[in-house]
Amino acid sequence: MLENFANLFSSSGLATIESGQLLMMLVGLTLIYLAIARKFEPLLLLPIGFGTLLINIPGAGMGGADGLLHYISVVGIKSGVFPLFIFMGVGAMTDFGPLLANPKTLLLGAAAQFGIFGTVIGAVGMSSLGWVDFSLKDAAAIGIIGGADGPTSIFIASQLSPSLLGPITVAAYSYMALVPLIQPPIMKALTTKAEREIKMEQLRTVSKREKIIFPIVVLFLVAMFLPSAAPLLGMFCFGNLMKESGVVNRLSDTAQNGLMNIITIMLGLGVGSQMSAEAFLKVETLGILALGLVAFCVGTGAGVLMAKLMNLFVKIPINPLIGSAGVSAVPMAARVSNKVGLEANHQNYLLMHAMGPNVAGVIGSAVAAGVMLSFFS
Amino acid sequence: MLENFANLFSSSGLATIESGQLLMMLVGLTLIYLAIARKFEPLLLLPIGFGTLLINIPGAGMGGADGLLHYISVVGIKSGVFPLFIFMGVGAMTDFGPLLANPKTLLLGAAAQFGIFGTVIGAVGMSSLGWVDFSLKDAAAIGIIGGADGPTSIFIASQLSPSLLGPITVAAYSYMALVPLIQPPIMKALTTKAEREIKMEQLRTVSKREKIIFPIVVLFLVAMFLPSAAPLLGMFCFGNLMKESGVVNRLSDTAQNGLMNIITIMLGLGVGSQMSAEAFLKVETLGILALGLVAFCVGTGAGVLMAKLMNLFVKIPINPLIGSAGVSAVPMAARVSNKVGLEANHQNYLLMHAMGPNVAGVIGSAVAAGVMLSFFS
Amino acid sequence: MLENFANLFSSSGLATIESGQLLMMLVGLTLIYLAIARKFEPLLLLPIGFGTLLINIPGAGMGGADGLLHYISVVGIKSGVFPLFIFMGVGAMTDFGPLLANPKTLLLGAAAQFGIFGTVIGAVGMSSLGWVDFSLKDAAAIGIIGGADGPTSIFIASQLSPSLLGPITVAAYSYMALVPLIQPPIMKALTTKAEREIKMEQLRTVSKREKIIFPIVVLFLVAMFLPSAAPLLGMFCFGNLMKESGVVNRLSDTAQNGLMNIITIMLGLGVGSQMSAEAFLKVETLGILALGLVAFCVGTGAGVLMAKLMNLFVKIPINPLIGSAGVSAVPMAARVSNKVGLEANHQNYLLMHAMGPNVAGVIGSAVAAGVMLSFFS
Amino acid sequence: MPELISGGITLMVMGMSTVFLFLALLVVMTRLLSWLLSKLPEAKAAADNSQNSASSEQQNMLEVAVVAAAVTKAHGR
Amino acid sequence: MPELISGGITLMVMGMSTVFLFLALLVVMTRLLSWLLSKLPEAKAAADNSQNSASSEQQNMLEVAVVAAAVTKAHGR
Amino acid sequence: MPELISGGITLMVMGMSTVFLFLALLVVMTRLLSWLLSKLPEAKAAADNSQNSASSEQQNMLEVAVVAAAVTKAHGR
Ligand code: NA
Ligand code: NA
Ligand code: NA
Repeated sequence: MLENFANLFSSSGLATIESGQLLMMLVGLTLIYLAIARKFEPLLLLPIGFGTLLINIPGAGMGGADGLLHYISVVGIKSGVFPLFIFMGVGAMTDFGPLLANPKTLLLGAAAQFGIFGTVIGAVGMSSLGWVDFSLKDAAAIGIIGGADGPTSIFIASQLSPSLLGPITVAAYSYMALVPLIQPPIMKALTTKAEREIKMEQLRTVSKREKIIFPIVVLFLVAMFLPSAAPLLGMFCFGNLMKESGVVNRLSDTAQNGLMNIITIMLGLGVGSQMSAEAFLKVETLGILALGLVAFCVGTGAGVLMAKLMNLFVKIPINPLIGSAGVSAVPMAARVSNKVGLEANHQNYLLMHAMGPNVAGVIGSAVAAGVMLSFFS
Repeated sequence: MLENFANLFSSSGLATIESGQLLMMLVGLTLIYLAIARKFEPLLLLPIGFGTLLINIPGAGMGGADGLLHYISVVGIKSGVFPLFIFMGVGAMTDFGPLLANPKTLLLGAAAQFGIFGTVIGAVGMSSLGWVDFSLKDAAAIGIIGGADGPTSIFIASQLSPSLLGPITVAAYSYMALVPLIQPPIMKALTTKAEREIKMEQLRTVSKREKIIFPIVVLFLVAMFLPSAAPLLGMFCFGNLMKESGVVNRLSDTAQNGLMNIITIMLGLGVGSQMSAEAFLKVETLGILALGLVAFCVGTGAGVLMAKLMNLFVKIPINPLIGSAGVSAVPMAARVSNKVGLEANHQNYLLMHAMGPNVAGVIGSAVAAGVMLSFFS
Repeated sequence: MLENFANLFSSSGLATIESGQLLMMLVGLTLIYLAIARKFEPLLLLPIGFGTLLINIPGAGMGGADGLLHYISVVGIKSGVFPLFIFMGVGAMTDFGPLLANPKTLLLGAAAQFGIFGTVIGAVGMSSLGWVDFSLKDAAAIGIIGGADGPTSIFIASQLSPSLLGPITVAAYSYMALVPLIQPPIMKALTTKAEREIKMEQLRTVSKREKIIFPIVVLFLVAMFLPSAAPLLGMFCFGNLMKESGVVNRLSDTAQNGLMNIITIMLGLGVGSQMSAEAFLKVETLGILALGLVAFCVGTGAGVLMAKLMNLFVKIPINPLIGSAGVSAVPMAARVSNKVGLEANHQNYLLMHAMGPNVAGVIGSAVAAGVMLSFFS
Repeated sequence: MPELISGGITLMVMGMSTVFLFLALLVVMTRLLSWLLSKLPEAKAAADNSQNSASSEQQNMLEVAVVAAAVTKAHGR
Repeated sequence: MPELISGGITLMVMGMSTVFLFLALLVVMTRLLSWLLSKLPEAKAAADNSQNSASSEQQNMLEVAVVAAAVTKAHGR
Repeated sequence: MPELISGGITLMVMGMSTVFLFLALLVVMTRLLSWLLSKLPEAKAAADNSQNSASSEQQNMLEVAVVAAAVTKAHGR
């Protein structure tokens, strides 16, 4: 019987835990702390943090061949299924009205994707210097952090660089939560007070029919020019069409709520299950965190500068502060534009104007993701 | 680098799309149009139409070995799992009260199934004439369109004739949406004004206990006489028992709403994924569409004539207009009976009376489906 | 054609049903009756009862290789996935406030687990006497019935003794429903009227922060000392943290409602699918039913006696009636404590005090389950 | 007659007769059920019971809440 | 220049140009869409229609209920 | 004593002692937790914070709506 006790103890955490697992538990606790106390993207970071705790319990085997986290990970993460359904739900929550009222703001969403590809260069540069060991696929997956769009990051990482899925996802959501801190200094540095005070005229009303047909137009362009973006943008447009059509409200409601919540729980746990000590505790993670921050900064700057460039050509000037919203991080980045705009002129409500580039940024990073998938296929 | 661009372009839709895929996209757009602008069964036809678009994007690979639509199709369509859960939800939404108050209307639901088997004869006839190439299994699956019951059609097609699943499902839902156009002329042609004016006496109140025990009686008969109908009718009765028992309201509510919506989204995409050009663009599809229309007409007529036949034997006459409701298409067909009845006599409310044959038609076509499964097993 | 009819009949239930299947259908009907008419844990017993009917329909093949119940069983029961998600939902519905206000009641929840291990001895005793044929694993799985916690029972039975899953689950839920009949006589027999009249002072208010950190403390202890309990307690703590954190209310709500309901339906059908005649109709089932009753009685008694023992050491006495709540069966057992307390002194509200040991019992039996998993691994 | 057509006819005859027999049997069973239940005296009470049952879980929770409130009040906080 | 860096640059050039071309095309298409729809006369009606459609299912159910109630009343119970 | 029974007894002894040790440890840890938290001054504020947090997402959306309304009004439509 003593032998049995000895076995029980020898399999317990106290006896077998490694410093790496202990450190990862601290990482998990940090994520949970940020989610609860600081409200950093809690819908994802709380489940990810808890998944990190669970996967690093020595001897629990929750990530092993018949462990729950393993099942979740195989069914929904490795297959890419979960991010696609999240994208459907996001589509069902998106209003393209502001974008349709002012389509040229799509170009701001395009410019902000420079954050993605600039980071790719940064990552291959780091790798060439020998600091870290990123392949070109890894670099691409890291770059997508700059898309400031969680499900796109998860989808691309799961397809191109599964071993980096954990740190990439954590970096993406963390920086999205930090947008209110990261963006304002860059926005102010790149604009004059006069530019920040530019008032934009009110957006025209967009008809229901335009909103219904728009997702089909997007899908058509994807089909014609970039089929590799079809899974992401297809599900996004499907969700949006369900919402705008107004004839399947019960489905659209489920896509936004019930189904979205179920998948979010699973997705969080599944991403958490990629946060093992071996996968996270290496110098590459530091590289990813550094590059992710760069990606957000470059994207923000590129959006603002693009707006200034456009002002050289258009009659009615646009406030360059809405350019930063092109990084996505919906709706946080648009609120930041609004806030910085109000600081310059407290009659200057930019929120609705910034929603255009904001959702354009979602399309833009999905297109960038499609280019990457096509590049490596 | 130019080479890379060339690769990107050569994989794009513009370069690779075939006329078949383009045509199928038009089919998908038509379904979406019917769903949104004409409200033709939008809960199914919108997702099916969108799935049709997605599956026909050249190079997107959404139906390929690791594509989302492929996963959905394997998990829920080929296995027959999705239609069974839909049937559970339908059961949880069905009220057998009118049927229990007037059980002889079950016979109307039986007669209307002649639409199913008459269509089988039509299909084998077409095939014998060499117009199309339907096997007997194909003919059976096509016949089930006449059951006017979506999940039953999908279930049978997935078991007996998977290659025809797309067109069969589209035909079934399209004609269900067209019931208000298809049925009235037939109903009027087969009845005299005097018959249409027959007033029916009010239905007795049905006790809670009768409603609770009824699904168990149905299941008992299935178990004893037609076990091959057990999956369909078993899940249907389970849903109904959850509802009527009143002790598991939270489960019944989920079966009708949350779960039903999730499965409907998946089912629609999954059916859409069967709508590839090879599967749809052939003369057999035209045959299916023609036969489906015949099936609805024959079923409608058989129900009406059965009611007239019954009137030769019963003391209190029944209005033959409720016979057409026996085709199912709940609750549309019952509303059509009510409307045509009101045209003849604007005091003549047939709705509740028509609900009896209407739900009887669901049981009837599930029984017919069971016979088919048993025949081919 | 006559041949075809003969085939149809020869495959029908009337021709092929065996007495065992008929008996099992009666068992299924009994469970449904208890669920509906007596409200015995209807959320589980209604689906289990209906699953029992379905699996025993001869020739329906719902448990066969491509039958719905087989799929459900493989995906959710054999993998242990469903009970873990139920546990997450239960965690999201649990309030640890009363336990945190009076932590020593955790010991009552520990004592009541004597019901589990006493029953193990009973089971191996029965087996040694040759009455039945239980292995040590079987005995352990049977013992868990005494944990009075449905998902824990299902999880352990699926891991240690899958062939006994059906009867063990039915026994667990049946006796949980019978707690108001089983416990009071034992509670009264083991206490004096003076003891039952003991008034307990009001519980202190527990801060939000204590409630947030508590599930993490539990998980930490599990990780350090009993990793084999990590799947069960991990998911439980995850659910509880989602609820208490207050930052992911939409996820917590889904875990308690939508997802919980979906999994409950599936779990019930899946457990029902284990109720085949071969698996249920044997003398071992009688043994399990007898031992399950013993388990509840012993657990109840142990909890009460532990409370009396603790009163020898603490300054402020505790009412021994709350000891019986340590068996779990949340919140039924706590309500029984309250009711018996009110009978002794109609000012004596024990409900909140009994909630402490009640939820402690959930932790206690999950710990016991962990010991078993570790013992046999 | 080609095999395919004879197969179709067989299927039709079998199918329609099974459908009619099954639903006719169901008519008989349903009538029997209604008649039997009308004979049972406790029908009313039972029906009432089951109507209430839906809210029994909520009542339980309500009971918990009421008692909790009572306790809290009794202790004056 | 190492292959890795040249790969990264290729990816950047391809990516950014595709993103800009795609979104610029989308600007054009969106303008075209808005212009086309503004030419179509029945725009208003259709929009109204589709707004109502959401509640059409409920209306149907309502209709059922109303008729049921009417019938019940007509028969005086 | 047969092996089966001795196995059962081993399981019981191990099981009950683990259960008691684990829950006793949890008693200690819980007390410790409560004591530690009662020492920390910012307890109150933090608790308040996290109660509000639930509605922060809604507030955000509300903010969007309010601003949108303000803009609309300002422009007189
Ligand atoms: Na973006
Ligand atoms: Na039918
Ligand atoms: Na317990």
